[in-house]
Amino acid sequence: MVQLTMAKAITAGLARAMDRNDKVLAIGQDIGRLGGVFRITDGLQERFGAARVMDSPLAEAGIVGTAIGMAQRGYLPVCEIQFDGFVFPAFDQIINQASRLRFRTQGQVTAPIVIRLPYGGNVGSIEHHGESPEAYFTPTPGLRIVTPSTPADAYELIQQAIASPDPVIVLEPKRLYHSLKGEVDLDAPASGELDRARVVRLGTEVTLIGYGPMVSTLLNAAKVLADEGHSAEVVDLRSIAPVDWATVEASARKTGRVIVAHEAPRTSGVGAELAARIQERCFFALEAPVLRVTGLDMPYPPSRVETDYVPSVDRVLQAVDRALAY
Amino acid sequence: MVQLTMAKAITAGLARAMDRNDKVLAIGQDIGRLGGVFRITDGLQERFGAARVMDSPLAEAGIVGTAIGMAQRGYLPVCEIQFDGFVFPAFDQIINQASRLRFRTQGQVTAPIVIRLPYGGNVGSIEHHGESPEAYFTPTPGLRIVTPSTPADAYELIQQAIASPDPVIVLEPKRLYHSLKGEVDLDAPASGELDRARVVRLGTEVTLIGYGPMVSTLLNAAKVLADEGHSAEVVDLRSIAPVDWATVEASARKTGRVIVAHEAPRTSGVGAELAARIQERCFFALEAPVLRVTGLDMPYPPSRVETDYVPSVDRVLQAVDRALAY
Amino acid sequence: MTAPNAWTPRIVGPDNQGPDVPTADVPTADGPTLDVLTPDVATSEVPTPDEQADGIETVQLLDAEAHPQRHATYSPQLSVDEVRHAYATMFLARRLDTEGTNLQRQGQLALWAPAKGQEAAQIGAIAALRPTDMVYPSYRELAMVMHRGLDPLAVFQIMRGITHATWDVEAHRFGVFAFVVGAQTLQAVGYGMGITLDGADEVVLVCLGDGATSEGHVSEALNFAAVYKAPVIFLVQNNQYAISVPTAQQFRGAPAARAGGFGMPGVRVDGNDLFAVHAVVAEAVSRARAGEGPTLVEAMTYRIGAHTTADDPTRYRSREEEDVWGARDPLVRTERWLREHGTEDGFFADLAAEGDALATDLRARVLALEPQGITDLYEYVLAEPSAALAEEREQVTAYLAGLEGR
Amino acid sequence: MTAPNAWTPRIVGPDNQGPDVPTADVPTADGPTLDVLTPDVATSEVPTPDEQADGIETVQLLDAEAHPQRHATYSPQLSVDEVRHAYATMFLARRLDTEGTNLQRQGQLALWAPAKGQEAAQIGAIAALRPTDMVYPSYRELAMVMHRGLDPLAVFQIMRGITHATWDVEAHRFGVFAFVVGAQTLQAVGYGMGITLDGADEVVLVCLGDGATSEGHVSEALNFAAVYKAPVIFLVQNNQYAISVPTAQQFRGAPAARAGGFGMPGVRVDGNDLFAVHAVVAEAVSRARAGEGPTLVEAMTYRIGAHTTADDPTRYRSREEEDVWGARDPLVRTERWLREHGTEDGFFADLAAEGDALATDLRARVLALEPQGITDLYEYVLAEPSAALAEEREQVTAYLAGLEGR
Ligand SMILES: Cc1ncc(C[n+]2csc(CCOP(=O)(O)OP(=O)(O)O)c2C)c(N)n1
Ligand SMILES: Cc1ncc(C[n+]2csc(CCOP(=O)(O)OP(=O)(O)O)c2C)c(N)n1
Ligand SMILES: [Mg+2]
Ligand SMILES: [Mg+2]
Repeated sequence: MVQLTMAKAITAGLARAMDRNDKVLAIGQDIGRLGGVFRITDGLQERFGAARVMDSPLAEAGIVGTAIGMAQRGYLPVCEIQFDGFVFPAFDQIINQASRLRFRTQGQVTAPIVIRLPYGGNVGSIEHHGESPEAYFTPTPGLRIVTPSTPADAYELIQQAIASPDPVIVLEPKRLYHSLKGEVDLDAPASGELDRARVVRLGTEVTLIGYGPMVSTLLNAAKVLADEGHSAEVVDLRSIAPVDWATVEASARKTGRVIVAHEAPRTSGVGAELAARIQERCFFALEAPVLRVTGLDMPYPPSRVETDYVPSVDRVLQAVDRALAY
Repeated sequence: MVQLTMAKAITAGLARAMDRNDKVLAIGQDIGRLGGVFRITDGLQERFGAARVMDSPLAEAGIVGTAIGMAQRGYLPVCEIQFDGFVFPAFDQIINQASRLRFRTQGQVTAPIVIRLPYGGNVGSIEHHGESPEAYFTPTPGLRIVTPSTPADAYELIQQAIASPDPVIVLEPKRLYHSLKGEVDLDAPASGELDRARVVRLGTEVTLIGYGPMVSTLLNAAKVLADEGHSAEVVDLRSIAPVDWATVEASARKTGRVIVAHEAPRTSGVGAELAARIQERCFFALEAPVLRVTGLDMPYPPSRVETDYVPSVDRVLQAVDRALAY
Repeated sequence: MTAPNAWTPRIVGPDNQGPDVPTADVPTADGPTLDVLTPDVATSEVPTPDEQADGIETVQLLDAEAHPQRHATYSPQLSVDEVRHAYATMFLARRLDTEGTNLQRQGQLALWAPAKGQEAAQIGAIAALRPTDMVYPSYRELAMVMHRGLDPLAVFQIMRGITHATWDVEAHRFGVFAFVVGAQTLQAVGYGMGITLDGADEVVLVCLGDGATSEGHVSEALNFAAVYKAPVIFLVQNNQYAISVPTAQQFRGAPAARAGGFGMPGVRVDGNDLFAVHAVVAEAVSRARAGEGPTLVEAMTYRIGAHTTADDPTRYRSREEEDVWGARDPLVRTERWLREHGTEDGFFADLAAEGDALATDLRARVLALEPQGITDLYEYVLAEPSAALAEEREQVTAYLAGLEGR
Repeated sequence: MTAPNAWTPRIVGPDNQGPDVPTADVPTADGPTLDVLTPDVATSEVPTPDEQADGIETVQLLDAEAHPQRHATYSPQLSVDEVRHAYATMFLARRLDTEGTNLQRQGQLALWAPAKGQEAAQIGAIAALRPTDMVYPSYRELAMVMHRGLDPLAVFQIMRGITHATWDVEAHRFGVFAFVVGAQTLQAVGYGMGITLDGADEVVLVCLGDGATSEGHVSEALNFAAVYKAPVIFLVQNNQYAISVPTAQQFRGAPAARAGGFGMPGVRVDGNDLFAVHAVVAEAVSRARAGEGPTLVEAMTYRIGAHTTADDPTRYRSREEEDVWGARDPLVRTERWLREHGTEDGFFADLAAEGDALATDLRARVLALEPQGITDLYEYVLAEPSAALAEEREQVTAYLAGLEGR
């Protein structure tokens, strides 16, 4: 066990995957000499060479599209998209190509690529640097989307994503890159089932569901609630596509009250699918409607007002109050 | 009043808009001499000239991106994307550019463009020609998405979309283009509020909500139900972003049972947002969970099995049975 | 797929040649010179389509009358026997292409995208590859499919709505059809980057159309290929149209010119001249194998038929124009050359009979095609179905069984 | 925004010239010839950055030592007075650029993207436009912002996280900053298509970087511009890097070469030579106005500072290289020319003082900047808030009021 920031944990996970399998490659803008704008690939080019840690031209479709081709050649490319807001030029390659290859070819051709995508707000930056685009990807059969909330999870998920035979987007909560430190087991399994949610706090009265950067907010809310005499269970989804419904539904049935939180806007967000499914599956168990605490229904705002946009502990508590009042 | 197919109704609506305002332009692949692959722009180039009905190079981002620029110059461009499955190369221009211009510039710059997008399945074609990509657009603040279910609606919506100061995607149910004929009032208003759902059949026991190509399926289901002694209300959303929540919630409260249907896959589809919101707003009024009848959670299949994929009257009835059994 | 009459391929390529017969007696230059090339003689008052206004040379080794043309850089590389093999594939592909259109007209296929007229571009190019080289087709490469020994039924399966795009890519080194125009080019470049990483002696041929060159993804592919010196040949079959849009409205810089701007050679070739396409692609393949990176080959050809069976070319082109290009039919030209080089009637008669038998067999097999049930398709969404997928599959299975029970 | 000390622009352009003084006494050629250009003399052992290996000529009218250079096609078009005006804007832009970096270091800005070194490229280009011509900037065009009379505070607002990109585009004919690399180029082309449709006597200048040329959208923009003959000048500020990626890894076909492949002229110019940039862009503008379509101008320059304040250039480039380019500083060069053409110390001293005052004023105004409350932003989502938006706005307003109450 070592103490690592989330950034260093991802670096370590990447390095381990590259070490263990020389088919693993990295490609992206500025990931070579610069080590990426967040320094996630820091030192990897020196260690594994420029052929395996490739600075790419400034073209997101190019990065993902060539990664698909390299995967068809037997490589396991890990793409870095520089910021959340810049993934859209690659959209066709992700949605229409990588995610469907297995289906359209009845398993003849697959695209086991990984797309690392820093996301999330409250980072005090300019436009397109604080967004949460996950809802644009979740409607896609064939695409896995995972996101860690701790350095240990980040270390595991990046390796498991690389080991996965499916295309995987790893949403990296950039706010936590350098701010969150935690214990990491460097011998943790490098492969395994990617769609396992985790109950990170047990409780009985209300279930708080979130992922990535929201998990610590939910845990903090749960602590406040505990002080106030309420018992909240917190579920870290870890995989937002597919969702681990068994874990989610079990918690919902247990507590009868569910709050889902994410930074992306409410409309058609991940919370919508969670609420829709939970109310369908746990109808009689619910004491209150599933409530959503989300980014506002507007594009990500200028950073000086972003704390009013990103769900806060207070807003979670407000929703819990509402749920408990039913 | 005249009898028109949906295709001809859209052509008539476009022509009327171009007639009334010479800032209205059309741009897209093959829309000139060929009149578009569905012949929606048939005759328009002859009538309005090649400067206003522009055959574009084969580049979707180019079509939408230049349309945004023309809009900034005061034009009102109507883009045609050839098929549902080919819209993704334009994704950044739609999501990051057109939809946000007003917000990012605090109203200084806007993008009043229209994107016509034929969609929907059961058309017996090859891959990418039968899909329903609306869920990729609904998470976008600032973007309007409308879809007609009748020729009359198509005639109105295309004109109202052109008149709208917001960017609008008009999803055109291609299955109905040439198969559905109906009365069209050629003097119908050419502008108006775009987000008005319509209760197309009154009922009391269950609400069936759909849009575009699903509406006739729901009406047929309602007829069967009537024969069986059950009263179903049918709501045609018309606007799937924003949704006319007042109409939707009123119906849900009235019947207490809601089925939402769409051709797109279930996960993170429009039905998710509807279910999430309805259960939140109408919690105590619901006798059963909001149920979804949707395309399967896989990419659109080869057309020989597409009828097993697209919601049928039978599948709607099955869901109604479930809802009534609660 | 192992039906008795199934298609047996004729592999024509450097690593799998026919008997060692002398190569065609087309005069060859001894090396690059600045000679002006023998111009193509127009057969009509309408300017021939390869008299391009942009001044880019069109490499031609056999003119429309099947007369040999001298070229400073390129010379024919195919033996008479190889040409016979190539012609046979071209001929049979056209026969099946016609059958595709017929089947569609009879309601047996959802769609058919005729390749008639583009056979020399396709076979000339693929014949310059080794069977181990990879091909990324677009959606019109029936002749290439047959060249690589794939059962052409696979293409009919797609067009009947039975499958999206399914065949054994690894066995045939032939990628699946790509329907999102241009997207495959980036994947082909990535594959080529993989070849370089492997240090393998292979190349990639990727097919695209004139219209496809407008897609941003294609420009990105050209740039990535150049930057990473990927061993990729971009074969642009410039058939003069993207559906109804003629090249004059598609671009002002032709594909062959585009290449230079991305830092790779661009060569324009008469796409209806089997010898020229083969020679130019062979040269590009050599460069790629030698580690000198990508080349773009613009093969000037013509789609004699409609874009697809859903298309109506009378709306956008003249009969006159069709006739000009019709006179440049690559099958006619190649047949003429073969006859002038000692190929007897019997060869052509046998081939015609073989084509008819193949078509009859294929038609029967097409009509017998049945799709996989929808619930089987859950297999292919993820490597392992998620719990939710497995559950949905069960529900759908039960539902469909219930329907059958009615 | 109407603070007393707000910036007053110096408009330099054909329609708004200073007094009619004689133009600079640089020798001019009488027309196109094939003369070899006077080469730039390197000031270091390291090969000068404009000695590009690709053989494309770099137009230069004033070398790094401020010596006039003869050119076959282009000649200086700026009067001494115009150069003084241009220099003043360049100088003041740099002063504020420095202030931007300082403010960021002091935690007052989220980010700053220095433009130091690129002032001649920006001012040379925009000075060739009329004030009625439209500009689509990228995100580094502080000098252009100032040239067009926009309050530079607007840029600081963005970098402080107060707004995304807000100014009066119509009044200044200057588009908002674009942060998705390359996306603005298509919009600029569309705007240019609109100009053509209007039959208006206007042109569009669109700014992009060397890295941006790799984005598919940019290639599509070049193609659309060429196909529709849009009156657009693509100004590629080739500052040698896209963040850390040098051009050698970005492309093998330089932007100037790329243009030809899309069917438009591409001209490379010394981007640190005010005269050359101005002359080359002016020529492109004339072509565009004459209905001859787009031109790409590749201005070879150097980002002297970091990519942004978040960047660390020591990781990817050498001190030596920075020195070579530092010696080509456009401000130094222009100052030298001005001194040689009778501009006295006083002018420079006054300018320095003006710069300091401007910076002081700006700093104060930056620190006073306050964002609009988040609930006000609901105004800008749709033209009219939907019912759901209006409701959410009320809820958020109530919630925030409640928080304040605590
Ligand atoms: C991204 C995308 N846009 C539009 C289409 C519809 N479409 C199919 S083929 C075609 C024309 C292609 O022209 P070209 O590249 O010249 O190839 P050709 O069909 O002539 O062989 C178009 C527009 C598509 N398949 N993909
Ligand atoms: C689509 C997109 N991808 C990535 C980025 C992140 N990014 C911002 S600036 C930049 C480099 C741009 O280089 P260049 O075009 O040369 O312009 P310069 O910054 O040198 O002026 C990158 C990669 C972005 N803003 N947009
Ligand atoms: Mg074509
Ligand atoms: Mg740059």
